[in-house]
Amino acid sequence: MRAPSSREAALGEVLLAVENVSLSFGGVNALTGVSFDIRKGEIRAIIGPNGAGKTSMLNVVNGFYQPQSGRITFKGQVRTSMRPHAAAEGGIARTFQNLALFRGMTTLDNILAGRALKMRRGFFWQLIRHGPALKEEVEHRRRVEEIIDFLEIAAIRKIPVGRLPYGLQKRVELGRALAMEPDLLLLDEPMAGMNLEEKEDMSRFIIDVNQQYGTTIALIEHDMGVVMDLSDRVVVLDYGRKIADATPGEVKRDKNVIRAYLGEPHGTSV
Amino acid sequence: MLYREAGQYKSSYAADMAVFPILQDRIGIAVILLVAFVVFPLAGNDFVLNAVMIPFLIFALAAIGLNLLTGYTGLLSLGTGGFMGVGAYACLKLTTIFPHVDIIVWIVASGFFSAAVGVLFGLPSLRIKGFYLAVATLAAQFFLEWCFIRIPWLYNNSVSGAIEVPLRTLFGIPVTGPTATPVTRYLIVLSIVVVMTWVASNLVHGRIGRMWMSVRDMDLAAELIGIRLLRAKLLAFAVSSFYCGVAGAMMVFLWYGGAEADVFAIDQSFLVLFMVIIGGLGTLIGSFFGAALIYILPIALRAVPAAFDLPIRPAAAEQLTFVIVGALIIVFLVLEPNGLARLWQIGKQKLRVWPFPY
Amino acid sequence: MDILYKIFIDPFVQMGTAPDLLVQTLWDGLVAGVLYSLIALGFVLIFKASGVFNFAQGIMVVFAALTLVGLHEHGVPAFVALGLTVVVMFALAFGVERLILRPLVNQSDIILFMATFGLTYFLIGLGQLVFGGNPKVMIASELYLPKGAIEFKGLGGFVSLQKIDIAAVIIASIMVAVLAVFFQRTRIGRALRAVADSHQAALSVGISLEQIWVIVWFAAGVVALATGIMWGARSEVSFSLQVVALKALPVLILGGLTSIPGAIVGGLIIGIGEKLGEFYWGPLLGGGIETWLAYVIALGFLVFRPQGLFGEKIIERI
Amino acid sequence: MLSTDLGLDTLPKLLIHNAAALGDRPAMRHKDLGIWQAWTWAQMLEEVRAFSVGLAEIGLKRGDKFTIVGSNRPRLYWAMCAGQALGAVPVPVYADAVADEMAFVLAHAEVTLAVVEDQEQVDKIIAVADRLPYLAQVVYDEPRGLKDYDHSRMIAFEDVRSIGRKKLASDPECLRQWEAGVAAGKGSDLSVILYTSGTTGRSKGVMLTYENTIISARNANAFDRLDQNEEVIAYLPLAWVGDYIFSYVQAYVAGYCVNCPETAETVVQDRREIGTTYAFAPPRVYENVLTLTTVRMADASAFKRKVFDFFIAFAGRWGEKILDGEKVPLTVRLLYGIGNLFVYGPLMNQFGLSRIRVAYTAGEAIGPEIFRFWRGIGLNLKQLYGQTEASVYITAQPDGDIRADAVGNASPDVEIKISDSGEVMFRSPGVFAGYYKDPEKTAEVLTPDGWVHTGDAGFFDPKSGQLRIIDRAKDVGHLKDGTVFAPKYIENKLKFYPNIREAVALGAGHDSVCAMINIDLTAVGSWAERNNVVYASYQELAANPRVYDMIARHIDEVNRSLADEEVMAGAQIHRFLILHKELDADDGELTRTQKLRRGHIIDRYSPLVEAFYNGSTEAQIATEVTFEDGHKGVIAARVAIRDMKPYPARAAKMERAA
Repeated sequence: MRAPSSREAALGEVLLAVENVSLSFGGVNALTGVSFDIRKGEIRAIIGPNGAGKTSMLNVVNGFYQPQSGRITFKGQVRTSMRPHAAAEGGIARTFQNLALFRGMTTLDNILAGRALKMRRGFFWQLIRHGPALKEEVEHRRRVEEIIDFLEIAAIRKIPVGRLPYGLQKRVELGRALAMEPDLLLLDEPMAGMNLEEKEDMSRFIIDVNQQYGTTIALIEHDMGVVMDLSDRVVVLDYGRKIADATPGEVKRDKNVIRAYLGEPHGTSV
Repeated sequence: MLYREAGQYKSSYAADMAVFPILQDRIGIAVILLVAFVVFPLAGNDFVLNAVMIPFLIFALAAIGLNLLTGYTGLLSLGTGGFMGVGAYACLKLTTIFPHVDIIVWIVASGFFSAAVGVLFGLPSLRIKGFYLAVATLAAQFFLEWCFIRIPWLYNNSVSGAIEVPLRTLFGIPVTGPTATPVTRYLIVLSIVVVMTWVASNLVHGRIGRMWMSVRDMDLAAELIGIRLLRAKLLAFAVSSFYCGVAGAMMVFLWYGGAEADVFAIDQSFLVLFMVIIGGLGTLIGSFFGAALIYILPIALRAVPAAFDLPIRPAAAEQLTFVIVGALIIVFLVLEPNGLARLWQIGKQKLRVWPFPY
Repeated sequence: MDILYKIFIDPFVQMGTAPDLLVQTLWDGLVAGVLYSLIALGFVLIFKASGVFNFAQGIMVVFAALTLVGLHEHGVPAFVALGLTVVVMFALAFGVERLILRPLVNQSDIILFMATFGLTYFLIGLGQLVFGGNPKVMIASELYLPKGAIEFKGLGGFVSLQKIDIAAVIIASIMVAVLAVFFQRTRIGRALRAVADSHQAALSVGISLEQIWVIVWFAAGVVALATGIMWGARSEVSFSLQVVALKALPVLILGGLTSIPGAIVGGLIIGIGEKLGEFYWGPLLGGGIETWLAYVIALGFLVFRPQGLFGEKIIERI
Repeated sequence: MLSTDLGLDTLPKLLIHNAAALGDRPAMRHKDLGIWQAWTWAQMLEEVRAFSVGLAEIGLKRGDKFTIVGSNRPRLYWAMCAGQALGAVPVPVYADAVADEMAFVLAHAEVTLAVVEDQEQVDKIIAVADRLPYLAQVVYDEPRGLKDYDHSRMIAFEDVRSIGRKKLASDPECLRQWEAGVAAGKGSDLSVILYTSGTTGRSKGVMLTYENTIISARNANAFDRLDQNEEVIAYLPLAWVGDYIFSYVQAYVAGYCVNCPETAETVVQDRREIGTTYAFAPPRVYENVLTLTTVRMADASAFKRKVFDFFIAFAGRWGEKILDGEKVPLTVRLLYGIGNLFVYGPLMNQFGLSRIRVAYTAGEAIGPEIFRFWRGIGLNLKQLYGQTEASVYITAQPDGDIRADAVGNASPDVEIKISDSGEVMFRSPGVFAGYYKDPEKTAEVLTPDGWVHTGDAGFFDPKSGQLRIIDRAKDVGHLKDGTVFAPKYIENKLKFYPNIREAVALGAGHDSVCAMINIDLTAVGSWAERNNVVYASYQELAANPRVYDMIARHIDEVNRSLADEEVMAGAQIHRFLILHKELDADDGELTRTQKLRRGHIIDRYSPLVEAFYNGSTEAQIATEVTFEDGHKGVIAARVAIRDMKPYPARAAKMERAA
């Protein structure tokens, strides 16, 4: 009946493989020949100083940017370029560094929107919003309520997200991503601008998501402590190049990494 | 204060997701419908029905149409007039070619034609955004206007170049044409508007509405949760134009009883846009408020001098209305940029939390 | 087959066989284009500096012209009237800033856009109320604008250029030049450009946003006045002009909302394009295609270059 | 009519009976996943039975003790009954108890099985597992986060239930056996052990039999004519006798529906949605709601505030009379009607009290003003006096005979006498069976002929004939000059000011009365906002001189009112200070039911007490505090002391004469 000493990383087969991907905007290289993989069921951290190309990496993975060269294999299928919604259909969900919520909609609707791909009832049922259409709505509402319960945001269920404090908005955004029941969840600085307590909550949620739903997670995070606690493996980017790829413990000792972090700051946030 | 919500608990999601979850609201709606369907036909005189209620309802429907596009999906359109026209002319052609099919069927069916046209001109919306799109829709407006004038077939080659509404009956009662009584026409318009409003609210409260709103609020994020932007936008164009088309058809067949192309000129587009903005973007009830204000206000203004029989030339009165309406629009935008619907919500909220301020 | 010929071959044959008509058409298109450009210029000025999509630009043209003529009708000497009109336009700019822009600052674009709709209605009503609704004749001669036409033979026919059109082109060019200088050389001008980029920058130059707004709206007003005079002199001063003014919109999106050169080039493309279209292809469609051709040109163009000819490329980030 | 049906002498029997008698009436609702999930009595029986059988399967036996820890949710209530059906005894523990307290209770009660809400509680138990030799199994409701825990001695609620279901399905005998087991239960059996966080020392386990609770419940239901149509909301701690009786026993006896809120934060909203008809709360709750009201109204428009204040004042004047059905002028009735339309009605509705029939306050004396406010706006608020040892009911106020200063007449079947020492004593069917494993304490409290020492000093009010409680018997003291000094009495007068959350009056054995004040962060906080007083923390706000001024005004008023009462005139407050930290149960300054632990406070703040009486104008104090997560820290502060000018008692008398 004792509490688990530490979470054993259950590393499965490769879910996503990135092979020397390069990306540049009008001459500026955001990424150069980056390769790494994400395995089923792990929590993978992508870290690096500002301008290292972390966010660009995520944007490439979920098809928002098209890399000039390189190969991305997701669930065994190779793809060089794809539209974002295709990524979503493929099972990749995503949260953003500076929130991308639907501000005009309530918490509930935001998360329900995350079910867009799962809801299939045709247009003509939607016109009446009874029978099958309503039945479907109810089913999905139920799933969404489970997520709301999971993220402990029941009290703000019907408040337009625009009016919520930052920390809660982050949670709602996570909720929307979870509603997609993704195989791969990309979190872009999930704890940016949070106070200690909020960070602790968020970490708990991330771990629980990973355990409860077995969701594979790739996250960008600045707070080293958090990275060390959460992640199974860490990729370190600097100037759009991969400078390290190992377990948190090793990365902390890697001198390239240390140099990259102590070295004078450069670049603007990508 | 009026709202006494204690004891109104929801034990099913269906009930919780209802459009009017609060008992008092449901009562309110019932009362309004009762008044609209019973009291007006009995009490309202022909002027009220003809010059106020019928046009008000028709504009409200058009406003709902535009609101679905602009308010819910965030696509600014200046082509409303054109799309309304398509409906009207489509209806004319249909009833001319198949005179024996019930006109009401055609009034509704004509919506499909404007929907098709809407989709066509909506195609660029994937790449074009904001004002650029607005201007693009002007292309639709002017092109359609031109068609209405230049293609005689559309108005059955009538010498006047105008639509002449034929007599059509339903169960022997004249529905369109000169002999149709205002009450009949009013009731038909009302029924169509009520049903279509209900349908619209179904749409916006369901999956489709969420899709549209997510495109409006942040199209990138919308795409990243798997929404196909083009589909969503075209659907919005289609539905929106459908509503405008039906409104246009009703305008000619159930209100004017005959019209020329200039009825669907760009001014009409602007008028409806005013209604949407003043009423409140992204709210159905706002569309009704907007229609009421923008349409009924000028009538009232014109009535004023008459009432106090002030010596004002009708022309001057007309111009004065322009000035006042223009000024009012600005004033409204300054006072409540979110439109009358917002005011309504605030008021309602106040009543709900009464006596507390929040 | 026959139709294809009519569309793709016949028009060019005509151009070749009757170059005089071609030149004539081009000239007409050029003149129309120049006036479009002027109106578009007004839009761009305001959009650049205050981010407002000023729908009222068209009516400002009419209003300015109407005021000028109206004043003269009331016995005011032409040039005094001209001066007074400029004053009126300034008053207008001032009023707009006070009563619309300031209260609506940092509202969403569409709201400001709608506000300019309100302004349009207001000006239509006011103009008619004060000066009457019926069309008027521009006081061209009183302003010493040339009349008549220069005709010269050649090109297998003869081409006639209205002097007023020539004047229009010249004046338009002068105005553009002046504005260009104003923007490039003067302190205020630079401030205006700065505003387009960032408001802080403007403040750093030491000019308040409010002042800048007044200035641009005034500038736009003056441009409107000039346009009004030209256009009025060519046809007449009436509210039908307003619809013509809408032509500036396709010009805008063609040129890009924020680009002055864009406005000019766009204007010329549209002007010439629609005249050619009307003259050579119009008949195929029963004529009158001028009303929409401009928009369709712009639309077709936009699909390939959403940010317009000279607009900056939009890179979307998240 | 159920309540006369005397065959039903245990709760499981009642459950079976209700399932048959009121089959598809709602027995419980729980706002879960956004909507109110409901269970009829029949469904509830099925749930309880399945879980009960499951518990038996995992080894719960007759006579075993098992604990329940968590917030108010159906499954935990069911667990109680499920265990009782097997003849086991539930020992609910406060969900917010720190691991230590929990360890003590579980060990002392020899608990063999725990039914807990979630990971938080599991972790607490794990932390003290080594001190719980008897504990064999932990059943948890929320699996969230427990996936990787070692399950050798842990099992999920669902699993237990499905074990039960399978067993019932597979083995036809099982049902009969289970029912036989229920039938074997007797009214005289021990039904529950409730640990009272006594105001002093370690808590004691009060043993109550089925008869104790069921008879008390029946009497109570009859007294207020409660039947299966009531709706109550269960939000008070499961381990408190109040909740046990109101949300469990009385519900089973009357067959009414118990509603569990979605979360602790949403209780008000949830109560509003349900529209409860019967409510019970300690004064604190009514106090908080009133505070909240004043705070919220403070932000209302001037006009609205005027209207509001006028009508509230009016209600204060006439409301009670109208409520008690006295004769009042027609105009008053009319005006009250208007007030009811515009203020009282909506207000009650906001609090979800529109449909309420009876509301009780108990556990502590309620500020007369608070009491008057609520009754004024039409809430049938009554006082009762009770104790865990009495299965709650000792006295209660009958409809129409309500007074703020008394707690009512003896409840049905209850005898009350005042001992020579002035202590209230009672005897009733509800009298507890003794303290678990603590004969001495039992002997101290329970006399051989069945009388119980309440430990409260009180007397029967000659006017109303109702019982009046002055204070804890041991707390009633005397100043040096022999004046009677009843601290609680003074504290309550202070606490009725929204700005004052807690107050501790000192003076026994000294020559004057002094008071330590806890300000109410909500009320004073919003006052600070309105008067743009900036503050970073409670401590800073408490130290603010302007806050001192405000509190001083309150105390001055209290002194005046004290001066009006011959007995108390001598006990006016001479000096006061505002504490630098909020009194907190985690620091043992309050009991879990938020009662002051005076003794503990006095030695904890001895430096301040000294300063009070050596005349110094400020004092240094450092106190150790326990934070949410259990780790300890020290708060140090310099606390200012203010002098007050007491009113001459005689002058007060003359005022009254004039």
